[in-house]
Amino acid sequence: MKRLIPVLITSIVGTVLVFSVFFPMAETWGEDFSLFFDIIAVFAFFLGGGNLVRVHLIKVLNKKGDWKFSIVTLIAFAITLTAGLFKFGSVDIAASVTAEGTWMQTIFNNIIAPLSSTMYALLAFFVASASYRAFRAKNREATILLIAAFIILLGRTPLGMFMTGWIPEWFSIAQIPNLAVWIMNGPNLAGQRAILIGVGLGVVAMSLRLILGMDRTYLGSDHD
Amino acid sequence: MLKHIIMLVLMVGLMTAVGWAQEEGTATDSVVQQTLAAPPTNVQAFDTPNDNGHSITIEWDISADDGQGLNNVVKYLILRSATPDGQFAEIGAATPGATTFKNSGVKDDEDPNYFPRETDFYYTVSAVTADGGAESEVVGPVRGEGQFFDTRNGPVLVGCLLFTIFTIFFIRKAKSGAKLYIRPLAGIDAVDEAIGRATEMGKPILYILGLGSAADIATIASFTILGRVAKKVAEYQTSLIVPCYDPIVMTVAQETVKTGYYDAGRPDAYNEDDVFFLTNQQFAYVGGVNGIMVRQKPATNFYLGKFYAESLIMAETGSSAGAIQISGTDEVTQIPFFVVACDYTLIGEELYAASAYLGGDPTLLGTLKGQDWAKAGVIISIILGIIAAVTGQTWFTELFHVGN
Amino acid sequence: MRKAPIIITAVVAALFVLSWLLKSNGAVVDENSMSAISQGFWITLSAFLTLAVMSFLYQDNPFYKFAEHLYVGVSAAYWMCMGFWTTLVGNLVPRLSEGLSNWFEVPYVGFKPHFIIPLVFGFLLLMRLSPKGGWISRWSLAFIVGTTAGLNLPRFLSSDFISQISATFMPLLVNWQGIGSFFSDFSLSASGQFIGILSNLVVFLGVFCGIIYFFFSKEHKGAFGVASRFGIWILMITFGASFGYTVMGRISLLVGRLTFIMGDWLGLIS
Amino acid sequence: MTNIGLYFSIGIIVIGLLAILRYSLKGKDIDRRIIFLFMFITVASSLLFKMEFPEKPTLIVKKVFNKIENLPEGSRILISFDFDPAMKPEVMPMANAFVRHCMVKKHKLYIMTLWATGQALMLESIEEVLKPEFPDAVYGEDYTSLGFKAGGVGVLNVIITDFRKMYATDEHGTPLDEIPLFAEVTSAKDMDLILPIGGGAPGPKEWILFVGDPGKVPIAPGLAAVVAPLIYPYYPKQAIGLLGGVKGAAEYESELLRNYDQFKDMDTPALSMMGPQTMAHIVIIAFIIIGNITYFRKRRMNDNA
Repeated sequence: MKRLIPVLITSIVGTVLVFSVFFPMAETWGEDFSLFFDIIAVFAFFLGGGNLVRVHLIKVLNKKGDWKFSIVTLIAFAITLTAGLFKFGSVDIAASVTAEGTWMQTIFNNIIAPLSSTMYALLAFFVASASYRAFRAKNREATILLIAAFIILLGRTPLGMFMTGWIPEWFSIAQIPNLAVWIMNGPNLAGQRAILIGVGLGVVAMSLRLILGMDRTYLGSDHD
Repeated sequence: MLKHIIMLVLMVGLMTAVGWAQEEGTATDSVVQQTLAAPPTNVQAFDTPNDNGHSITIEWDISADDGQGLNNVVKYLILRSATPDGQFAEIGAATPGATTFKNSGVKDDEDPNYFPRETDFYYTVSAVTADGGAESEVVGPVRGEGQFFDTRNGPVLVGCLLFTIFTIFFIRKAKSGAKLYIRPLAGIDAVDEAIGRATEMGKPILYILGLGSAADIATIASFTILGRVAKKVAEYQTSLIVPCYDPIVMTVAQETVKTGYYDAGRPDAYNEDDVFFLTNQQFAYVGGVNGIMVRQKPATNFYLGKFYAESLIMAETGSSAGAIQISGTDEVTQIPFFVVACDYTLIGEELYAASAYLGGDPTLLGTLKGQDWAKAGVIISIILGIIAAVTGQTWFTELFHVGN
Repeated sequence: MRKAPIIITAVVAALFVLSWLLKSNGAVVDENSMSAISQGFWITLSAFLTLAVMSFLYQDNPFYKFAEHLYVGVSAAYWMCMGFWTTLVGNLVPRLSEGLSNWFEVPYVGFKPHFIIPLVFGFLLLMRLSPKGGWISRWSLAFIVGTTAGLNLPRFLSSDFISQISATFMPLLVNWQGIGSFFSDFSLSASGQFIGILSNLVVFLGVFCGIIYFFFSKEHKGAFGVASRFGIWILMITFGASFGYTVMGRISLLVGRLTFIMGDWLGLIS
Repeated sequence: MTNIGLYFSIGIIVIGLLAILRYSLKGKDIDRRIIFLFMFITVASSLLFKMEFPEKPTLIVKKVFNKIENLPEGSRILISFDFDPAMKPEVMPMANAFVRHCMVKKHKLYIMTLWATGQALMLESIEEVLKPEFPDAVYGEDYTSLGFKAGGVGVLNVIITDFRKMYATDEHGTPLDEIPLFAEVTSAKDMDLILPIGGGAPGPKEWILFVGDPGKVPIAPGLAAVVAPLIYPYYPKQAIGLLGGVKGAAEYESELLRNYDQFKDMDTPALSMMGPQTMAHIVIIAFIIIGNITYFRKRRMNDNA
C-alpha cells in the first residue's frame, strides 16, 4: 500500500502531462498539473528551510562540531524570513518582495549578492590551477583536449588575431579566432550533439520507466 | 506488464472523456465601407489547426496600396462580428506587409479575454491609412473547433511509441533471463582497483552522490554503483564516507550501503553515521566536502551523479589532497572539468551504462538495450537523411519535422 | 598561541569600523535612499563578506565559516519568501479564497476546488519533517517525480532527439563550383566551399562516431573500434573547447568582484 | 601615468612567470596558492590600468543583432532574466544591450524571470538602463514586467498556452487585462522573439525545449560561457543565434556603438572587461605551458633514474 499509491500518483500525473502535448483538448489539464507542480515546488523550499533549521538546531543543542556557527545560520534565517514574510519596508502589500526600499532588497544586495558571486568567483582561481596541473599531454586523448582548449583560449581574446592576423583572407581558416569559431561550430557541435542524443534518450527512458511504474528507487525502502 | 497496459488504456479513456466535456460560449459585432486605400483581397478565415479550439486564423492578400500603389497603408485592423451585418468590433492590428493574424483567447469563460469555441464569427480586414480604413468583404461564418490530435507532434508520438515498445520488449527479455551483452567500460575496472588502493593505504573512501534529487537519472544510476562499492568496501574492510546533499537521497543511500554490507556478509560493520546529511546549499556543501578531504585525506574519491559549478572545486581539492578520483555525470557542462581533473570519467551515458553493468538489474539492462536500438535507428536515419538531402528528397526530412 | 586568533579578530573588527566610518562620510545621500551611516555599514559588510569568502583560497578559516553559515541561512529564507509571495499568494490564493485575495490585494480568479490538491500535497511534503510521518511525504515526491517525467518525456524526445537527428541531415556538397574554386578559398566566409563542406563532413562524422562510442551492446573492435576511436577524439575536442570557453566566464565573475572591491569599496577605479 | 603602472605590473607578472618556469625546469610542481596569487594580481592590475580592445562581431552574434534590427517596429520581444548575482558580471551586459536595442527599435518589451534571485537584477536593468535612457517609454504600453514565478519548466509549460493562468497580475499587482501590452497576447506563442538570458536550469535550454520548439517562437539566447558550448547544437535551427559569455556581450555592445550614435556614451561593461580577460587568458596559457614543461622534465628525469 505504502508503495502502490505513490507509484499510481506518478503514473497518472506523468501520463496526463504526456497526453496534454499530443491532444489539444487536454491542454487545460496539462496547465493545471504544471501549476500544481509549481505550488508543490514552493513547499519544497519550505521543506528545505525546515530541514535546515532542524539540522542546525540539533548541532547547537548537542554542541557538535562548528555549533557556534550554526547559531549564525539560525539567526540569519530567522531575520530574513521575518523581513520577507512581513515585507518590512514595503509601502504596499501588492508590491514585490524585493521592491525598492524593502529590507529584503537590502539583504539581497548586500549579503546574498556579494556572497554568491564571490563563491562563484573562486572558480576563476580553480580553473587556473586546473589548467596548470591537469592540462598535460600525457597521451593522445589528453593532447587533443589540450590543443582544442589552447586554440579556444587564444581565439577568444584579441591575442589570437594579433598572432595570426597576417594570414591572407583566402586562407583565413588558419587565423586562430576563425579556427576557434570553426571548432565551436564543427567538432564541438558534433560532440555535444552526440552526447545530447545519448543523454536525451536516457532521460526519455528514465521518464518512461517512472511513468510505467518500473523504477521505484526514488521511493527508498519500505521501512522508514 | 498487463498492469502497465491497463493503466495506459485507462488514461487514454479518461483523457478523451475529459476532452469532449468542455465549455461553449458567445460573441460580439459591425460593417462600414471606405475607399482611401485599396482594401485587402482574398480574405480567408479558418479554424486554427492543431489547437484547443480557442482561436481562428485570418489570412489576406495585402492591399494594392501597401508598399506599392499609393503606398499609404499604415496598418491592418482585424474586425469581428457575430452576425454578417452586425456591429464589427476591432480585435487586433497587424503591421503593413503582414498577411496573417491569429484571433485567439483564453479558455476560461470567466476571463475577459475568453475566446468561445464552436461559435460562429464573421471577419473583415481593413487597410488603414492616415485618413481612415478600407474594409475587405466580410468572410464567415467560421468557428473555432478543438482538434483531437495535434498532428505537428506526430513524429514525437511515433518516436514515443516505438521507443516504449523497444524498451518494454528488452526489459521483458532481460527479466526472462536472456543474457544481454554490455561491453566493459574502462572506468569500471578502475573502481575495484581504487578500492584496493584505499585498503592498502588504510584510508577511507569518499563517495559523493552529487546535487541531484532522488528522481534524477544520474543519482539513480549512482545508487547502483554505490551499492557495488559498499559491498567491496565491506569485503576489504575499508571505511566509507557518504556526505549527502538531499535528505531524501540520504535515506536511499543509507539503505543502499546497508544492503551492500549485508550482501558482503558483514552487516555488523555497517555504521549508520557513515552516510549523513551535510547541507542542501551548493557552496556550503562544497565547503563541507572540502573539509572532509583536507582533514580525513581519503585515498579514493568518487563523484557520480548530478554536478554543477562545484565539480571543479571538489575535484581540484581532492587531487591536491592526493586522492585517486573517479567521476561520472550526465551534466554536460561539467564533464570537461571532470575529464581534466580526475583519473577516470564516465562520460554522460556511460554513467547509466556503468550502473546497468554493475547492478545487473534487468530493468536497467533492458532500457540500455532499448536505447542502443534507438541509437542504431539514429545512425541509419542520419545516413538516409544525408542521402535524401544530397538527392533533394525533402519528404524524408519532413518525416522528422516537429512543430509548425 | 591562543592569542593569535583574538588579535586577528580585533584587527579585522577595527578595520571594519574604520571602513564604516570612512564610507559613511563619503556616502551620497538623497531623500529616497537610506542614511549615510547605514550605507557605509552595508558597503563595508559586502566588502567584508567578499574578502571572507576569498580567504578560503589560502585555507579554511573562521571568517570563511561565518560567511558560509550566514549565506546558508539567508538564502534558504530568501527562496522561501519569494516562493510564498509569488506562487502561493500569486497563484494559489486567488483560486481558493476571495477573502484572502482581497487581504493580499491580488485579483480573485474564482473558486477552483481542484486547487486544493496541490495544497494537500504541499502539506504532505512537509510531513517529512516529522519523524513518524515521513512515508506519507512520498506521495508529494511521487507527484513531483511524475510531473518531471511527464514534462521531460515528450520534450526531450522532440528537441534533443528528433530535432537533433534532422538537424544533422545536411547535403555534404554545398553549391559545388568545380575543383578549382574548391581549393582556392580556405576562408570561413560563405563563399569558402572547402570549409563549408569540411564542416558538414565533420559534423556528420562526429555525430556518427560519437554515437558509436556510446553504443554499449557491441565490443569496440575492427571498424567499429576505429569509429569509436574517432568518436572519443571528437568528444575530447568538445571537452577541450568547452573548458577553454568556460575560462572566460569564470574570469568575468572574478572581474565583477574585484571591480566591487577596488571600485565601489576602495574607490581606486571609477 | 596609467601606462607606467600597466608596464610595471606586466613586468612583475612576467618576472614571476619566469621564476616559476625556472623552478619547473627542475621538474617540481608549484603550490597552487602561488597560481591563485598570480590570477589575483593579473586581474586586479589590468582592472586598475584600463585596457580596451576593438571587437569584431562573429556571425553567430550578428544574427541576433540583425534579427532585432530587422523586426518591424512594435514587435513583441520577451526577455527572461534567468540568472543570479553570481552570473551577473557575465550576462548582465547582454541583458542591458538587449534592452537598449529593443527600446531604440521601439519594440514592445516583456520582462520576466524564472529565478528568485533574478528579480532584483531585472529591476536593476529597468531602473538603471531602461527608465533613465528611455524616459519616453511608458510602462504597460512600451514595456512591462511580470517578475518572478517559482516552478521553472512548470511555468514555461503554462505560458506556452496561457499567460493569464500563470500571471494573474504583473509584478506591481496590476491585472494583465488592464495592461495594453497584453491586450492581444494570449500565450508565449504570440511573441515575435524570445531572449532568455542565463546559464543554469531553468534557463535558455528549457526555453528552447519548452517554448521555442513547441511554439515555434524564434529564440536567441544570451548565455554564460559555461553553457554556451552546450547550446551550439541547437543553432541555427532551434536558436537563431547566440551570445556566449563576455565576448559575445562585448561584440553586441560594439555593434550597438557602431550602429547607433546615441549610444556613444553608454557604459560598456563587457567591452571594458575584455582587457582583464585577455590578460588572464595569457596567464592561464602560460601556466599550461609551464605545467607541460614540468611534466616532460619530470618524465625525463624518471626515465634517466
